[in-house]
Amino acid sequence: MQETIVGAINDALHSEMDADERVLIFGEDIAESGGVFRATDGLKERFGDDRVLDTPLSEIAIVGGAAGLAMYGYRPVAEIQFSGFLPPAFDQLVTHASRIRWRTRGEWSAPLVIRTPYGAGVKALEHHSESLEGVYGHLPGLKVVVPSTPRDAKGLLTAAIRDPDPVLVMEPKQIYRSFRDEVPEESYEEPIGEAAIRREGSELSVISWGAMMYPTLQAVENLGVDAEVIDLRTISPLDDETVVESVKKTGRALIVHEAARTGGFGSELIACINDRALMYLKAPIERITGFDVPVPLLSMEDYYLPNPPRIEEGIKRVLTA
Amino acid sequence: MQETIVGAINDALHSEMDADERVLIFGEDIAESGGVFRATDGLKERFGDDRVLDTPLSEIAIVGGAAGLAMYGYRPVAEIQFSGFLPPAFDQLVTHASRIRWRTRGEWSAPLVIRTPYGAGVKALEHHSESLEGVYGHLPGLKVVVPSTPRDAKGLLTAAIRDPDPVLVMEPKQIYRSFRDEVPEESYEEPIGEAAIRREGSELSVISWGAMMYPTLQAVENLGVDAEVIDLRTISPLDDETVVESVKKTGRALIVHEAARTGGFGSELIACINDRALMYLKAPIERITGFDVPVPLLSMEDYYLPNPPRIEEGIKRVLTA
Amino acid sequence: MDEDGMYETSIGPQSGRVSQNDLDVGLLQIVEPDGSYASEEVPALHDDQLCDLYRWMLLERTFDERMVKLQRRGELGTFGSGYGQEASIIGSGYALKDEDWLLGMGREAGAMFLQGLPMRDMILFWRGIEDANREMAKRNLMIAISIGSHLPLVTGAAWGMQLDGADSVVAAYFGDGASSTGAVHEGMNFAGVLGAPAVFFCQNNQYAISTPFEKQTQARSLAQRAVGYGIDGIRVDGNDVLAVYKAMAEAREAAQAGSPMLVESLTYRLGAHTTSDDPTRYRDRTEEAQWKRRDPLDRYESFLRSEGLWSEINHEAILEDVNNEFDAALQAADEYEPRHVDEMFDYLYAELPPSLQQQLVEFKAFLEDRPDAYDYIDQRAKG
Amino acid sequence: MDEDGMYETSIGPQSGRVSQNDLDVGLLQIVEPDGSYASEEVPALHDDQLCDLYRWMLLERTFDERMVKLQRRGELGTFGSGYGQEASIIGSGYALKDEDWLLGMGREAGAMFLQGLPMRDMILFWRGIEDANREMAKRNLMIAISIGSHLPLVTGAAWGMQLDGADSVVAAYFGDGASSTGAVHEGMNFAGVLGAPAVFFCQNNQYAISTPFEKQTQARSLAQRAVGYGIDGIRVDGNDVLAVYKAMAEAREAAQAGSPMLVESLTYRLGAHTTSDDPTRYRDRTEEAQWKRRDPLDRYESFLRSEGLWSEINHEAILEDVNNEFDAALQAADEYEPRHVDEMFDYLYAELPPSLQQQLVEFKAFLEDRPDAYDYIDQRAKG
Ligand SMILES: Cc1ncc(C[n+]2csc(CCOP(=O)(O)OP(=O)(O)O)c2C)c(N)n1
Ligand SMILES: Cc1ncc(C[n+]2csc(CCOP(=O)(O)OP(=O)(O)O)c2C)c(N)n1
Ligand SMILES: [Mg+2]
Ligand SMILES: [Mg+2]
Repeated sequence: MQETIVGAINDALHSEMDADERVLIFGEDIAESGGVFRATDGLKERFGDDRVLDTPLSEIAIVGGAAGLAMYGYRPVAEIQFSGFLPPAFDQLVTHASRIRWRTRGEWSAPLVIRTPYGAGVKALEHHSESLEGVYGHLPGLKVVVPSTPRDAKGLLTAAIRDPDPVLVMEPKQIYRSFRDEVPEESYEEPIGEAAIRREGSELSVISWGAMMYPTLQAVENLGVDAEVIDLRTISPLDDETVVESVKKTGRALIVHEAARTGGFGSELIACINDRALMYLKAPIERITGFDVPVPLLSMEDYYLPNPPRIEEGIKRVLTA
Repeated sequence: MQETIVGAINDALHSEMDADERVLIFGEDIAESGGVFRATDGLKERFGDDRVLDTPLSEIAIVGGAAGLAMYGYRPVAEIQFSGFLPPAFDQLVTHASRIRWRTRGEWSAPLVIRTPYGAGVKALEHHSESLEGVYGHLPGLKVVVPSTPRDAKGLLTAAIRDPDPVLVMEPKQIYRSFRDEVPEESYEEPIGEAAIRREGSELSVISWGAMMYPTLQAVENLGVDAEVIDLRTISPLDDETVVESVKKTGRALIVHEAARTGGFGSELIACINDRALMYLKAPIERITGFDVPVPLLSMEDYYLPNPPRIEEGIKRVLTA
Repeated sequence: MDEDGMYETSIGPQSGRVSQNDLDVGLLQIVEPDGSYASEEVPALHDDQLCDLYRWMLLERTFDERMVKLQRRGELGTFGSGYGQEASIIGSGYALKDEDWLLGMGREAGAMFLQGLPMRDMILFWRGIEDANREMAKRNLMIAISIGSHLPLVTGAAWGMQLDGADSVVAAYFGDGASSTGAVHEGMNFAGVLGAPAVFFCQNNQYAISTPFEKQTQARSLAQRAVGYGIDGIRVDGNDVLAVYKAMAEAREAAQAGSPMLVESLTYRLGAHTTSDDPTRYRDRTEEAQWKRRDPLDRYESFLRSEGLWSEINHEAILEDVNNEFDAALQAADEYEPRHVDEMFDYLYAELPPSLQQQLVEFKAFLEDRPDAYDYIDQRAKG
Repeated sequence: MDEDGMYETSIGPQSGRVSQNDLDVGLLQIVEPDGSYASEEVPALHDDQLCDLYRWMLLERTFDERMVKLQRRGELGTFGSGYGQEASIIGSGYALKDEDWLLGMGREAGAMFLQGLPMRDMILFWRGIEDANREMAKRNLMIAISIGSHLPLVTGAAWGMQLDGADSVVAAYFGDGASSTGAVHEGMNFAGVLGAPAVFFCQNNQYAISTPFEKQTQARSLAQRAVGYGIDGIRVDGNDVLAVYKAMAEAREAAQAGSPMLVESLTYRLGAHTTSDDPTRYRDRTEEAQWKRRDPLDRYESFLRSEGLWSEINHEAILEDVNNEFDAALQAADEYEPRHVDEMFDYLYAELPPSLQQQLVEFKAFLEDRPDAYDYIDQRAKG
């Protein structure tokens, strides 16, 4: 069937709730109104109040509550309405969700999923546009995935729900509905921890994730270069193998992400390439990223976001250095 | 005078409170009892209840309250008892403290200081040993400093208090009292944003900060290599100049930090070196860091922490690669 | 019960049990829904002030209507209207003084106008133009988009006023949804301990987006939460502008004297949460109709009529004035100079660190080289 | 006041004002400080259970004493004693059932022993040995070191029980200090909305390290905070083991029936916060002495004497038993297998990701190569 990303998410939630009655979903405005992005539309009608619940405006209680439910044996899938509102619950991730299994030596576990729309480009208010995957990717015990296609959105969310450990699913809301693509009707998992090669190539490796995949692919096309384009898909645990093998082949790399540059996840990719493929590098790795500033308010956000021309210039620099 | 790090901090607080009556300090147990590490000893007696205050157990209110006071014109220096208890207030850093000046286009500012003891090695309980400087260093608008000597502790804290913007001072508690060193009696600033070269050398550059400076220096000494040892001192804004110049000279680099490896601040240093000195590199940059796990409980923490033999092996690899 | 008084407040029930049934909070009303009132309860305001309140409520309503229309024409990002809450917004704002601070959440435009914010800047705010926030700060105003997150700032700023011995208070504007956040709890409790001059003004408009108050908390009122902080609370009919004014004035005075207070203003959001929201998905028309009958402007009109002041009100003239003001504000907003790339970097620090300087320089050079980048940058909607 | 009942609870005062003075929470006591009590108030416990309570309190006290000594000998990292809070810890723990969960903060050892935790594991816990936490989890116990952070987990787990229709509750143990955190607020409010079977048991021991209760909040009791969540609270004399038992049993029953409750147990920490703390820096001896006179064991002894049960208690024999148990536990703890490097990586994920596997392999190879690294790794203190 042809689905948008948000449709694919809705589909995955339907299937997994159907398949496993321990799965329940909750968050702000997800039940009665189907979610501010309609990602949870129809679920309350289908699965009832017990399994689809509107919570108070309480991010700490949502994330911590999910951890408690998961410890007890449920499979909670909680929504944080925008990723900019996950920071109030940061402590629940650091202190509990990510380390329940570790702390209790496997006696308990916390198979929870936090879904949250992230990233800029939808002309929303302050704090609605951030990308802190670098922060969450630094927390041991927490898995972090970022789908960029409807197929991956369904498959990765399905995998996240079935995963025995906590998974943060960061959903690129800019492209929630920007296109439809073929999505299998039956359920399936896309493996967490595996990057996807979107386009094979030999001249350079271009690595990106989330909404930035599309300006990236467009820049590659505009330039007509023979780039290998990698969609990271998972931030943690990182598939450094795919990245490193590609760079060994091409000898050149460019990373595109919308988060701030300094301390962003791009630096970890560079560090991995340094570790295992330094001697293959023919040029410094380029990063095309957000600037080291807060995401500007909506009138300026398109200055902030990487766009095809910026990416093209980056590619040219990598190719000519 | 000869001072420990914690003594130097206490000294800086005394001087700055003396010099500027807008400076006030607060936090849990900092007034009546002088702080769990005695960093604020004697201040309440000297400056009174209005300027030295015990707060409720409320990290959100401490950090957010500091931001509010700073917006209003005060110079709050708040203590978070252990850095493991800063995550509850993460949102106040991300959402407010770091962007008051930016949000209000310079009309307001938030010259607050958060002091917090960080790092492992004191045999404390869970959550008392983390190092999240990589996370805080990724937040635009927030400065992050990490002194490793009594002199820097006084000078950097003084600079932080006088700084017109918010500064997080991460104090390496493992070495709070492990040695004394000469500290000028009068007040002075150590510049925020400048690394210090602890030892000049030509064979490789070794970069570290906080408590890890000492095993690092010891490893260098044990091996008798001609290493240039850099104490980063400031995480944000990063002094990439000093790092890059050193690596251009030596062609080899090793980074030592106790935070988890993946997404730790070491990766940003590697990315900077990649940006500006890749072609000078004779070998991959090595990272000797904590593992990608939560800091173990006290019985195991010394497995986790980088030690001189681990650092020595790293140096050897860098030198022979 | 014990000689040294350590078990204080222990003269209560032997069971030590407490429940919300032990506490009937009541409701401050001056003008009842049917329009009746006791004259001696009416706050001591001059006739022109009484008329002024109406004018401001009408301004709030008109501003909201115009903004919603503007958004429908694609000239704003989104907008959150105060429709239905005019008495709550204006009654409270009218009780504040010039030197007071107001840190809010966006649904209190009129209270900000009362503090001197030009309409233009509220339009700029909803267009996502950074300078709007500067204009707010100039008048000691701020909007916090992260719900509830500003309460600790409120307490901090109020603490500053206390230390300064200032003649002012900080008013926190927030909603029923916000009351569930940890930040609101910590901010209020700390203010209580400090005795800081803060007024916590909670507009309980029955909804946090789609979530009704009954799902927000089991508590029957938010005013009763004050008890848990040892501060005082007032529950006021938020559709009765005189009652809100009185509650806020009382709270302001108490706060200034060192007793922060929590005011719960019981009202109803008659419009959508924001222009992106569709309330038919989660509430029924009969409820809306019920509250429509409690329209704050209608109620106050009946009061003014009873007082013989309605004749002083030239409804059409006010509307015309407000619309003219809005037209001028909109024109000023439209003329607002175009965005410039430096703005992204400006003011992040007192002094831009070298690496950021470099990012800016490189980006500007890029824009010179690749003017086609503007195809992606050019503003899609106005603002 | 209004035809459709939307302004509910509005039959209260016209002023809408509410303050803690409107609510006298009272205090549940069964045995008064002077030892008097009304027989009909005594919970229906068998004589051997009544004696058992004493035995457990003495166990708590003895365990705490032994642990403090152990720490002084350098055989523990640090330790937080329950000295003075024995009635609060044991009375509450005694009311829990086997299937109940208990998520605490460390100052409730005896309640965990009551749930079946071996003493050995509490020693291991304070030695920072990971397996202690496994043994706790096996018995549905957990200690959260980050104060207050566990309350949302409590609510979540209780919600799970509710969905399961389980015959159990989750008991949250936390302190007066914790009550100021946002996590506690959100956890309790959400539990109220859910009607989840959670009991929030707050040991108000008057201090959070050095911070006295008066600086923690302006509220006169924490029990009254329940009102703000629309749940019920009980304020109980925490030095009266029978009263605490009764309060907790009552709260447990209500929680199971879908009404979560907050119990404030008013007690006093007679010892230091932990072995790293020195209370003389922040409180005076006369206060300690006052509370020493309310020693929970003494009070309960006088009750047992009045009931003619004291003769059943062989104090020396209990002490000997407990000390033997402690000796055995200590020996087991000492014999506990030495730490192994894998433990750091074990259980972080159900399946170790490749990069972590590699970190482990490399680290082991390093340890083989450089056995001198053990000079830095070898445990400095025991544990
Ligand atoms: C911390 C946080 N969580 C979620 C949101 C998304 N959000 C914006 S407004 C809102 C509801 C706010 O309700 P309330 O506090 O009652 O104010 P009202 O909108 O009714 O005036 C939500 C959930 C947010 N802005 N911040
Ligand atoms: C979030 C957090 N902040 C600070 C600390 C440090 N700390 C440990 S115990 C404690 C006081 C706790 O007081 P209370 O909740 O009353 O429990 P008590 O120790 O009195 O039993 C503090 C501040 C912590 N562990 N967690
Ligand atoms: Mg609301
Ligand atoms: Mg306490």
